[in-house]
Amino acid sequence: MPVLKGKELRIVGFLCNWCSYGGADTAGVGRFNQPTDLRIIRVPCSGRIDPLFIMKTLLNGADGVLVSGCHPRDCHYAEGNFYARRRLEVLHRFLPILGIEPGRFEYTWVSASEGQRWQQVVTRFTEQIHKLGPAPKIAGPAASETLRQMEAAL
Amino acid sequence: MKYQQELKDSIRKALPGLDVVIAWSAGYDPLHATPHFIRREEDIDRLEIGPFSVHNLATYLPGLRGKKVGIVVKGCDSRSVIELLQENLINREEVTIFGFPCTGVVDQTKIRKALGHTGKVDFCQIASQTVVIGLGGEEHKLRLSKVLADKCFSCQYPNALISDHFVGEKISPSVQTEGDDDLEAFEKMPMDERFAFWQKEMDRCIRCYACRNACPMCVCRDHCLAESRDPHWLSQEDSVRDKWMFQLIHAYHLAGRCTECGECQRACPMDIPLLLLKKKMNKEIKELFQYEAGVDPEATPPLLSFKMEEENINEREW
Amino acid sequence: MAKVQFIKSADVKPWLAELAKEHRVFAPSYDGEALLFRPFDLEQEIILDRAATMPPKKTVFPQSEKLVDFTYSKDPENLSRVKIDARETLPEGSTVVFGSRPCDARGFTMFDRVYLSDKNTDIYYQARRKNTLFITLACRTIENTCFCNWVDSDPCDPTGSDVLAIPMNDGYLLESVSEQGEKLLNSKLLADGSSRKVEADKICQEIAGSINNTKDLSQAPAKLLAVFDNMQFWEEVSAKCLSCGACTYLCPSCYCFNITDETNGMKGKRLRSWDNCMSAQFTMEASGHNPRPTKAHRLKNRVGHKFSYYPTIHGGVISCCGCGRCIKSCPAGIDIREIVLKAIDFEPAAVEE
Amino acid sequence: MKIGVFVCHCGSNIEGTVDTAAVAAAAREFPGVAFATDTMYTCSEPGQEEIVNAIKEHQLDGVVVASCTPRMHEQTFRRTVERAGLNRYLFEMANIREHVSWIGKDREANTNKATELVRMAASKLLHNRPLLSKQFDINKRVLIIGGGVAGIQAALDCAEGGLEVILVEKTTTIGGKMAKLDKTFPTVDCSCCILGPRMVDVAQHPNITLYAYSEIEEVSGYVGNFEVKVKKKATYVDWDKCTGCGICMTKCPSKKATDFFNEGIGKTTAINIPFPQAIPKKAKIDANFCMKLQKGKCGICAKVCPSGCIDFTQQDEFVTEKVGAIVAATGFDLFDWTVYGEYGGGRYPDVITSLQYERMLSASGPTGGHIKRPSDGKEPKNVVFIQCVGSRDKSVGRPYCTGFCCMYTAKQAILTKDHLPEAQTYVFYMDIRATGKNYDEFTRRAMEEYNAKYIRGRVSMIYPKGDSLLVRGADTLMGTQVEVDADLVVLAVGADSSAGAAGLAEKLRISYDSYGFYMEGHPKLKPVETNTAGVYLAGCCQGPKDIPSSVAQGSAAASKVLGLFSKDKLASDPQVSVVDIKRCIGCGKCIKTCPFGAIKEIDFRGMKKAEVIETVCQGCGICTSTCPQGAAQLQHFTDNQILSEVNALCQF
Amino acid sequence: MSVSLTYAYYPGCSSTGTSIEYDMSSRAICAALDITLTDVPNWSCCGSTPAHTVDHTLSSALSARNLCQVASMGLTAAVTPCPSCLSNLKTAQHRMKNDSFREKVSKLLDKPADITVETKSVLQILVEDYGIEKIKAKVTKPLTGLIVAAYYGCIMNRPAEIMNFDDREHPMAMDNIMTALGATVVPFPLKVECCGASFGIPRKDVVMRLSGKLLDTAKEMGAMALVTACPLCQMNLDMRQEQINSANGSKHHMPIFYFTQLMGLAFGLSEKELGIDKLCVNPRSVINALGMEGDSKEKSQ
Repeated sequence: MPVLKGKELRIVGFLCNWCSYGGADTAGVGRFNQPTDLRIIRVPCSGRIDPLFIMKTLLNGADGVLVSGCHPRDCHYAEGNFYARRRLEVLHRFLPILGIEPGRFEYTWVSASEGQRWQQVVTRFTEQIHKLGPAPKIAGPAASETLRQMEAAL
Repeated sequence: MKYQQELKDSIRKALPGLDVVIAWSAGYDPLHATPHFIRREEDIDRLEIGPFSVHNLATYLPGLRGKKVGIVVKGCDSRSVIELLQENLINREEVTIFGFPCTGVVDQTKIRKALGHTGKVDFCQIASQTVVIGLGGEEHKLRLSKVLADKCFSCQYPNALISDHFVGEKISPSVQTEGDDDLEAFEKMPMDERFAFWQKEMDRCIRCYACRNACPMCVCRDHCLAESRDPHWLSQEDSVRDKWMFQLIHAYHLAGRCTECGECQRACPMDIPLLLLKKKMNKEIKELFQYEAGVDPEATPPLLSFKMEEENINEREW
Repeated sequence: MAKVQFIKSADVKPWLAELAKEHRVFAPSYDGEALLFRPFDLEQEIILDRAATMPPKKTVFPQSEKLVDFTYSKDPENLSRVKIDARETLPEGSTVVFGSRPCDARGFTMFDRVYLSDKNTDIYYQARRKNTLFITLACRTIENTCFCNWVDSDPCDPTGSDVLAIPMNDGYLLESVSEQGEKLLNSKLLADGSSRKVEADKICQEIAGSINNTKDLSQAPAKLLAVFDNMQFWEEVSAKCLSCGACTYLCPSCYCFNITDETNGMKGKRLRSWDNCMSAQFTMEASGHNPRPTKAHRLKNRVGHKFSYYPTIHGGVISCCGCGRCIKSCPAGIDIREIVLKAIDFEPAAVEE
Repeated sequence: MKIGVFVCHCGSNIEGTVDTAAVAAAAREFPGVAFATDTMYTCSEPGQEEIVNAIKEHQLDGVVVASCTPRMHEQTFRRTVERAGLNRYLFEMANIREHVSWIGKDREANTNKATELVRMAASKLLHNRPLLSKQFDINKRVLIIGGGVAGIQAALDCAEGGLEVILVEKTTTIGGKMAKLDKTFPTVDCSCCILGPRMVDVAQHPNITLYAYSEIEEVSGYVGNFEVKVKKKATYVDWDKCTGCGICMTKCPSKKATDFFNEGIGKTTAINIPFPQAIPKKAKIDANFCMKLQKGKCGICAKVCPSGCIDFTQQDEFVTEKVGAIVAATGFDLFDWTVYGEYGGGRYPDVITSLQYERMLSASGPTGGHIKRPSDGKEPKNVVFIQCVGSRDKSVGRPYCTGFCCMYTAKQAILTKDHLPEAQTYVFYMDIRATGKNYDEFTRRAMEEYNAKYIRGRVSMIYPKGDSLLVRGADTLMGTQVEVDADLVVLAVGADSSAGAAGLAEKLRISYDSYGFYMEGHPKLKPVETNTAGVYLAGCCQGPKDIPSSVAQGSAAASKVLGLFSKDKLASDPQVSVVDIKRCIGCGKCIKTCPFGAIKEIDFRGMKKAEVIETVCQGCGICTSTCPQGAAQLQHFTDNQILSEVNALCQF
Repeated sequence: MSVSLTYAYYPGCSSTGTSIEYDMSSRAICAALDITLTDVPNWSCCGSTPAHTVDHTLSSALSARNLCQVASMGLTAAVTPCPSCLSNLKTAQHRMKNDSFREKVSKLLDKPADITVETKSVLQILVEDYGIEKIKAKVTKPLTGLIVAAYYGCIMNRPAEIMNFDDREHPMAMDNIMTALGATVVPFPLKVECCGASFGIPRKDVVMRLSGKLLDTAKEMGAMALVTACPLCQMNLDMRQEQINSANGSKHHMPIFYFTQLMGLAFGLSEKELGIDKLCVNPRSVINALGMEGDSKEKSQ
């Protein structure tokens, strides 16, 4: 499904159920206006977020990925965000080698009570992605793509 | 190689207690060696170690669990053995390790690049720092340092880090800096060029998975995500997206486990510079956690552990 | 009578440019450190003095191809009634491959016996095969891994090609092999080459003289069957195999494939992609049972199929064209010649006195 | 799968900025969707009926509701689809209220976003599988942490309900803050007289085991089967023998020990029983002040003790208790008001806290109920009360209202007049918050009958002037500065979360807000639950509250525990991880990373494999993201389920 | 371990006039303590009173100009005796954390505004970088018997989030120094109260009331003298002390020292180089009471 042309970019969020998803709810309850680009995928814990999901999302053409979990020490599962922090930090530092702006992926911690903070995070991240513009897209299936181009040329 | 005879003797002594000893022997032409499985006394004579002993034989170990296996390792290979031990993928008591001081192995791609092609090599002699190759009746001289694998220039572990039998004198790590740091150069490229680079490189991938199967740390083997439908991470389409994604899976799954043996890149029939991804991952792991894989069998890979307060992860300003 | 033309080395690229107006033209050029058959491009250097890393297999048998596009549509009155509209996606247009080697071109004849048989016709293969023309270059250099002469071929073998090009010192002698091939030889850039035919034949003889000694593989089918149940034999020869697909994917005569469907939303496609018998998944059954559970079983199949089972049902033709890529590109340096010879030489341990 | 999609208007909450009919129309085109409609209030009785009917009429085998957050109504709708015969996990929610309609005004963008959220939910639903829970036994014992009034109430209610109760108290006596109070508002009856009998009940109840001077060391397990390690701190007194006679206190030569119970008003002996009504009435030696423990000389208490219970070699002791539920009732601590440099930061002895004042008012306190200035023991003439010290003050990081200070300040003003009829009281306040039953009347009485001078404004500075203190503040009603000569200043210090609250929360795996107060399950609907099953809250640990509210919450927590234990078995949450034994290569990475020890290594036909212990697994999914070959899959959040959401969003 | 401390020194305008003794004594004691002060070349006004009330950008640009000068010296820390200057420098730095504000300032400066220089007061470097213990060790003539009240003024520590020094309501830096010098420090509850500051010109009555209260309280607490760290405070209390007396009917004769002057005395420096003679309220009796008879030269004057 296409993004709203000219208005939105494709931003995907992975949020832990206990803190950040709740924080996003709190922002909603507080009617804290936010940009509409973000689509949230709910997962039980930031520890569930395999960094490969983020790579997959970016390779699938997303313009930005935002991950948010409980603040360190506040994880509902005690340790999930500690693992997540290491893995996501590694990912964040790895992305530039692929030619993907590291700013297309951010991770942060937002608690269930931090509605206002969530609003700020979403707004700031969306602005950051709009500043970066649409992500470079991977060309379609290699060989067939070449053939298609050649056919078009003929 | 100086210590070859000593090594053969050592293996000859140990062989009766072992099912197989993995080493190298001459390959299909003077420029190649091949893994050599020694089962019988007479197999020992064919053993050869030297600059063509490129293969990381540790790759075979997990598949031989339950057998008494001897293995000859270069320093870099021994790190893979340590890593496998650390992850309980092999049992220490089942493995007998033969170490020797390694002075470096050649990179076939470099030779090929230097000579144009190496299809018809008649002979190859390596004397001190010079490689003499006979090719289609002509003789070519190459400086050894021009054709050594990149990893050998920065090698800090030329002697096996773990061994039951070590032949020869231990040598000190090289301090040469001749190998060019491709990662550093690559990281100077603009983002869009890097992105384009990988698209171009991954385009020629044929999904043979030699990179994966040659990797000693790719222990999932028959259960790799690459061909699985549940979970269904990749399609079988010949698309850069899927092929690239696989390399990211590979690189990420090796984070904190990869010893940079370079087998992925060496095995790649299409010469895709896959090691670059792993080097980058290792660089970040090292910076973040001061961790190097394959050095300590008792260590825990950094992504399987955590600290409540991480020294080097600044809480995101977000 | 075959048409014989001559082209000067310098005219090769202009000629290909001419051909590219009508056909997709592929020629060997470097992509990174790999020498591949890539879409012809005037800017790109064409490399003809060495064998390509990969045969031009993709031109006729793509690594993955879309067989069918399908779309689901719903009955607005009853949303659970779903219609599927499936559309075959047959390839169109014609292709010329320049610079393939005799072994490369001959590889497709192994495909033909399977995909274009009396019983079965693979329409996707057929569509590409008949529209792909090979201008094959006879080999002047015989590499260490070459063994086409073992499998009833030679460095000037025109089988499977449409034009055979013989490299001369100042250019190439182009000899049409097929009718379609003859049509390619009408360019003004070409001159009549009949006068140089004798010279060319001499070159071919020279090449034939320089090739490695041949081996007699006529016993291979029977001998390989004889060691079929000898798992120890196969375990030993496969010990260093890594179970990757480099050998099969680089093989000009390996033709196995897998079919998968990929759906996204209401649209989907059916893909045919290369498969390889070295992979554990190759014979994995839905129950989880695998009749070829180990790499020994799998390597046995690869060698057995090429040198025994295929020849048995296809009039003795060995399904290997001797290009040697499986040897050259094997990360573990497995040499298929060695395995076949070992099987031929294998003497079962005497059971009785 | 035949999916039904229900797009809720939520009155105008969603419909106001989302075209729900358009969302439903778009949903009809999604794979698997066999029915889609928009409804006014999906969660209402008729709304739920509509779902049930649609499931039956269209033979639906999966349902998507696009409405509010799943944290609100996921359970509701799961029960709904269950009523219609579907497995509860064949249901997905799209949050188009909190995440869409309430945060954006652009109707086009909102409608598009809502449609995509429904598409994601439907895509995931296609990969959902029915999940069934397993039954397991419950250990019907309850642990109550904290022996203040809330904990006492919870303990007594649970014990009366027939449960075995383990009550753990950090200090040597239960009673908490309430035991320190002189009188309670608005009835002005004796705090200790109403609490004392309840404390005695705790001591005497056969179902209650009390561990005083003990702390929680470690908590493991899960609802129904927690295992708790309790640290019994060394008191150097064998409590089995101690009779509480108090002879040791009379003879102890170390008389400068900090008197914690009396909030540091006065000193006490190194061996000490905090107050006459203490439960348990047992002595404890304060090692910091005991000469024997510090210098190895003395030991007088051991000599005089008639029961021979002094044991200078005593060590901390650990006991392990198995319980099925836990109530946290750890109370609060006073905010550290010394950060207010303008109030002297603790340098002026005659600036004291309200709780110190309570001890001073109490007949059993260190002054015997006489109001005396700490500096010189004189009776004060002018007593100034300053409210909101550490409450409603962003500058010290405490923006919240403690809520009960207005009332006790009024009470203290009244009591001051009772004790010292000549005294004049002043109260600096920001607003009067007297919202309870008879509360406002009470503050009125303080002003009208007891002549307390209420000044609306904050105090900017206190400084000594001769013998007295000059209190300078604003009178915002008059618009002037005021200066009051005070003999004694009483600060109504706000409530802070209890010291150590965060550490305990981490052990209990519950969350807390930025001030350290524990987070309830839902601010409206789950005031005593936490997000960890089997852990409940009572009293001020959840947020500052007065005595009746704390007692009510104690009872509420007890009723939750009794409710939980009314079943003989509990059903496990089937949202747990499962290892595909065929894919598992036995590398043990999941075992290493599981925070709950919920994965064990098993031997399967001679191969090492991992296996999940269902009842221990909490469903975090760390194993799933750790397993390189995807063999461990968290049910309901499998790789394929999350990938289907990703693919629904991004496949261009 | 001794690391020599080096700072860029920003004297501020008043140091060339009304508070020249503060400047003199600051330089003198820093020299005595081996603290190197290098004057900011070609320094200008910090943007104080005239500018900061009418135009924030201009005011910040003036401060930023001086900070750029510091950066060009290759130094990373600047020090000033005057809390008002410090307040302006720090406020400018605080405002320039906002990118768009910084751009505006940079435009006025015609070069990018520096945001790296650290700014501190002389008092702050003495207690934070040098250390009370080391100051104590330098005392050769302890001020035994001197009873002082330390008066910080209202902007030395506030707003706390910008000044980021000591306790905003109950600073102790000068108290501790005075104690280290051997003086007795009385608790002075009004240590961060306002002296009336610049109201000395438009609303003298305000200064009379506020500064009068400071003097009253100091006397009440038993202080023989007040010690200050701010040119404006010192001026109001010292120069206007007679005006205060006549307006309030009081009879104060209370010397108002800069803390640096007292430090100098305790280090055995000459009264001349500390500018003791520049004070309006004659401190002679207080100094004499310490057993310091003053410079012989001065005596002859």
